[in-house]
Amino acid sequence: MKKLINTPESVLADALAGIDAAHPELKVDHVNRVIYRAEPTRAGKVALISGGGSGHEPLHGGFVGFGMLDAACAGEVFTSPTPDQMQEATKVADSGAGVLHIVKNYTGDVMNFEMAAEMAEAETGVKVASVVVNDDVAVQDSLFTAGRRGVGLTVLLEKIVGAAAEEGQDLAAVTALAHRVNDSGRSMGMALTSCTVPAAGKPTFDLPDDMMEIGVGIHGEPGRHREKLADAASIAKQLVDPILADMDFTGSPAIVMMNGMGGTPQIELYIMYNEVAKLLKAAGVEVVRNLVGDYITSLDMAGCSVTILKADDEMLKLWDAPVNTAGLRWGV
Amino acid sequence: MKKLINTPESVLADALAGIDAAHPELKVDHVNRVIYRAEPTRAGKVALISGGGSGHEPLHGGFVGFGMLDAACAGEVFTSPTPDQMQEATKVADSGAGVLHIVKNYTGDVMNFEMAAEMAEAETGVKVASVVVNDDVAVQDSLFTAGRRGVGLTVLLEKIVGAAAEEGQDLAAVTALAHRVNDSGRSMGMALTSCTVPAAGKPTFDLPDDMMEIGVGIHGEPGRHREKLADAASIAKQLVDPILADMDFTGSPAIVMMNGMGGTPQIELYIMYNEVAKLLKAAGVEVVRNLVGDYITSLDMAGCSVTILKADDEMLKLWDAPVNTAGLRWGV
Amino acid sequence: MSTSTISLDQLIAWLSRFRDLVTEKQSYLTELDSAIGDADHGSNMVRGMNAVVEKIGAEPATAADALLKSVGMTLVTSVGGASGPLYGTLFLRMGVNAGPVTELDAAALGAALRAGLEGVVARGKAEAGDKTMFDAIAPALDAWDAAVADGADVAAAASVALAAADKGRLATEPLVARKGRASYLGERSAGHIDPGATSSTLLFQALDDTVSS
Amino acid sequence: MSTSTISLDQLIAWLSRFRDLVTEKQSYLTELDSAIGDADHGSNMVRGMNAVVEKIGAEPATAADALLKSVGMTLVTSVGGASGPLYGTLFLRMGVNAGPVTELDAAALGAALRAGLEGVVARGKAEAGDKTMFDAIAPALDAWDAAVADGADVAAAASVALAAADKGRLATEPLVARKGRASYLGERSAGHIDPGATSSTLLFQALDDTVSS
Ligand SMILES: Nc1ncnc2c1ncn2[C@@H]1O[C@H](COP(=O)(O)OP(=O)(O)O)[C@@H](O)[C@H]1O
Ligand SMILES: Nc1ncnc2c1ncn2[C@@H]1O[C@H](COP(=O)(O)OP(=O)(O)O)[C@@H](O)[C@H]1O
Ligand SMILES: [Mg+2]
Ligand SMILES: [Mg+2]
Ligand SMILES: [Mg+2]
Ligand SMILES: [Mg+2]
Repeated sequence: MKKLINTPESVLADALAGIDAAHPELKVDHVNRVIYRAEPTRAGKVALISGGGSGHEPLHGGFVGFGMLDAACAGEVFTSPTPDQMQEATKVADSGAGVLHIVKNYTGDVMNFEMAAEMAEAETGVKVASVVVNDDVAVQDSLFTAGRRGVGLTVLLEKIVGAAAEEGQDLAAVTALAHRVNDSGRSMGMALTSCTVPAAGKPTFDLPDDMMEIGVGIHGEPGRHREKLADAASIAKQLVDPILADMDFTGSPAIVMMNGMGGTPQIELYIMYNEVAKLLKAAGVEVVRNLVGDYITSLDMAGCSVTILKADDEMLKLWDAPVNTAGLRWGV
Repeated sequence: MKKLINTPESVLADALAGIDAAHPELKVDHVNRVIYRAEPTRAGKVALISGGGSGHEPLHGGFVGFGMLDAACAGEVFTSPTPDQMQEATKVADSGAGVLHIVKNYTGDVMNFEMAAEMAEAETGVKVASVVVNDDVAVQDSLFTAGRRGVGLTVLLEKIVGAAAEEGQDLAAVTALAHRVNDSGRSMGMALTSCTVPAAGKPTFDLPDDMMEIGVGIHGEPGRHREKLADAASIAKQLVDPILADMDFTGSPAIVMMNGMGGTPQIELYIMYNEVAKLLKAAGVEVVRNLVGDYITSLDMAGCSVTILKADDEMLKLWDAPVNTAGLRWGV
Repeated sequence: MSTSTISLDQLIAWLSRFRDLVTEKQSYLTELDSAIGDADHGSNMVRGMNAVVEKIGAEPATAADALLKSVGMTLVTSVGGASGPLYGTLFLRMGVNAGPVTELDAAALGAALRAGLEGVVARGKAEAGDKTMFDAIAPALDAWDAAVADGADVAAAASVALAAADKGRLATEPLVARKGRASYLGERSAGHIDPGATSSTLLFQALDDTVSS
Repeated sequence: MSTSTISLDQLIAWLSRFRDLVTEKQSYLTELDSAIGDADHGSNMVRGMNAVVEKIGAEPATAADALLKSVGMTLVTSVGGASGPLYGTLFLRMGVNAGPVTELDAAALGAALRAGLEGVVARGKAEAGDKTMFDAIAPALDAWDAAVADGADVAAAASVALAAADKGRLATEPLVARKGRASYLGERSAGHIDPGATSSTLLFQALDDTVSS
């Protein structure tokens, strides 16, 4: 295992110390592993809290700041944070206007956030709403399973809903918008290599030199299937087709994210974006905004994912609103 | 070789097509491989042009935009662009106030930019000044060799000098500032893995699982020496010590960049930043601004570099000035 | 030197033995989780049980309910992921069910464990055959109850429960997962033993080791 | 069927043969550049010489100066890196020196090549022993001039020049580089043959192949 770390055990604490040192505009609660804005939540503003396992940076800590999250809880690598962390985050971020928990759909994340909401409402009376993001078309949506994973759409949702909260929308409106965004976006990912979880010390899966995994999530889980390495154009098709098969993206402007998994250089992401843009154009999808870069990663995995959001006018307006975080910044 | 590409030959053309598709605020001359601002250079504004081999993204194309570059020439992967590209860039960006060429100190880059300047001045009468960035302390500076490489400081220089040009400073002032920035900064890098040049199809060097290269540049060149893998704290020391030995960074505020080489996830960069910040604090260096992320990369190489700039008041003010590029954005 | 009931000290010994077993099998648990999950079940269980052993060492409990609830809370607040709330709820509910006693007989311990399992189901909605820890715990408790009905003491019940848990765990191998992270793999989840069912089997192994020695 | 002078067609055949040789040796050149550089010398030379062959195929030249200058400009505008300006300047200066002729004898070709080398030095400031293409070209031209002084024709001069270039190229192996990218390696650059000296040797190989066949 080749990593710039001190020990597998200290990865999270050291990274949080680095975030603390690098960002005077953020505060870090090192005991509870909560990253929050140095400036307290404005009275009347709904607070947005997210969190999840670490290893997906800049998600979520890199999206704490004006126009996005108010606080983020960092779990161990690929392990959902615990309810007490979320409760601390809720406590520090709530201004009285209530809190929205943004949860990616994983059994662990959902259960821990559920417990946190139960505890917060029982103990402190904070109004907690939540949205569970489940946008990954690689996984079949079904009532009898854990359902679809939450992946790239989380980034777009945090941006758009963050802007709504910043604008002063109340908890009900912010929550409704969050569900609308979740219903309007889909993602699909692939991997060229496995990632290596520091504590495991070796790659999660073995992938021969001429093979790739299609339909991976963001935790180094094996994908839906494995096949021969192909060129960027074919890979783009394998990502875009299932998304378009799942939902109709024509007739409204779309926001597209071409996301890197952590080990993929930007030059490759632009090559992929080019292929994705061509496919969407051919399919009649009108892309009006885009992001190309590492936004929701899987440690050092080489690979990428595509997220498409069918945006209505409000979402588009909120997308363009100012945002000032370590990971996403414009208009300020 | 595992890469998200179509063919090794089409890497550059496809990536430029992706940049073109993703960034309406930029224009791309696909024949000459020049990325430039969609909005023409304001009359009276000195134009900043840089360029170099591809594979270092976001450098340079990602730094074209308000407050930084006016145009960037993209060479083949790790191969300096040619004089005719630079001439085209010069032609498209010059508003009459002259052009500054920002050149990283590599034999190829220097010779090609020299030829471009000779040609541009002879043929079009454009005033061309240039700065050759040579900040890499891994290489001994000497009159009898090619001298030190230009690496991370290029990013900081493009930001600061870009702000000066945006402010309306004339060619002489902008050039003098560029030299001052170059004289005030130093960098040092390391690699955990080699990169793979697409056309070569295999890693440039073999690095056993328990070894790292210290003192690498940004082209997959082997470093100054190779040694056993170590923890983040020791690696930070190996990067910071030679920088501080080369120049005194106390007594002025410093800007620090913790840069990823392309294959290193952000969580590791923050761990490294934490170690670097501790060392600088102990050495009495007052860090007032920082960047943590992938800014000048070496394809898919895993590794990092540290750049430190001793900033005077003007540099700091220009650093804080608005910038609006794909790779660096604030204050707008 | 087997035991017919279980004392507070033995409950503590059980937890400490469970910590040792997950530590010993940490890489195996992570390997199982690498195949159909995210390669952290070993470190999750070790982190949690280390916290538990530290906690109960620092704050000696005087009754089963307090002890077990503190174990549950410690797991909830130190593990995260799916196993944190699930194992946490298991122990929390066990504590509530056990009450402020200092000794449990086979029936009482069985009832507490059953309440724990119900908590797991309430949290995670798992059913038999979903390829989760349920598939080890449920048959273990069925075997436990049957043995107790036949007059077994704690030691005897623990022994049959362990055998049933292990059988249940092995039976997860061919299953296609319907719950947890492994369900994302669809058909590809078949052919691998479930990590959570394996750590749950270690829980019964630890109990058996504790009460039969 | 060797040649005493070199015609325009043979100059073109030389360049085309050089293209074939760098193509054949592309991976070897890149391998040498991987050891002490950035793994692109093979693709740089192939890209450049492909452009050259295409260019001279499309625009048949009528005199040596026009041909060689066009080759030089094509290399300058298609290669980039260090080798682009260096090989480009070599041919540009050769063209200027050769003048508007359609045939060159051994002395004239030697003088043109010498002018080309001076261009390389003017651009790159290399000296003997810096571990660059200079270390193959300079001894080759010294051998050429000596042979011509002894009355050699183009074929004979090309043959001794090739031998000297190859000797010079091999002699770069122990050197510590002082110019170009390899100089960053310091002592670690020793023990590897210089890629540019190797492609330059192929230039003389191509000439020898052309004029001796
Ligand atoms: N809904 C559920 N009900 C019961 N057990 C579950 C459920 N989801 C997951 N599990 C158990 O949790 C185990 C995985 O735990 P762990 O790896 O620690 O958490 P995570 O999946 O969050 O990484 C699985 O092997 C399975 O036995
Ligand atoms: N200053 C110089 N003078 C002469 N030749 C040089 C000089 N610098 C580099 N070279 C030659 O260029 C070769 C490398 O060419 P190439 O790999 O194509 O360019 P780059 O180094 O820019 O990647 C070296 O092997 C060396 O022979
Ligand atoms: Mg996990
Ligand atoms: Mg090169
Ligand atoms: Mg797991
Ligand atoms: Mg090279």
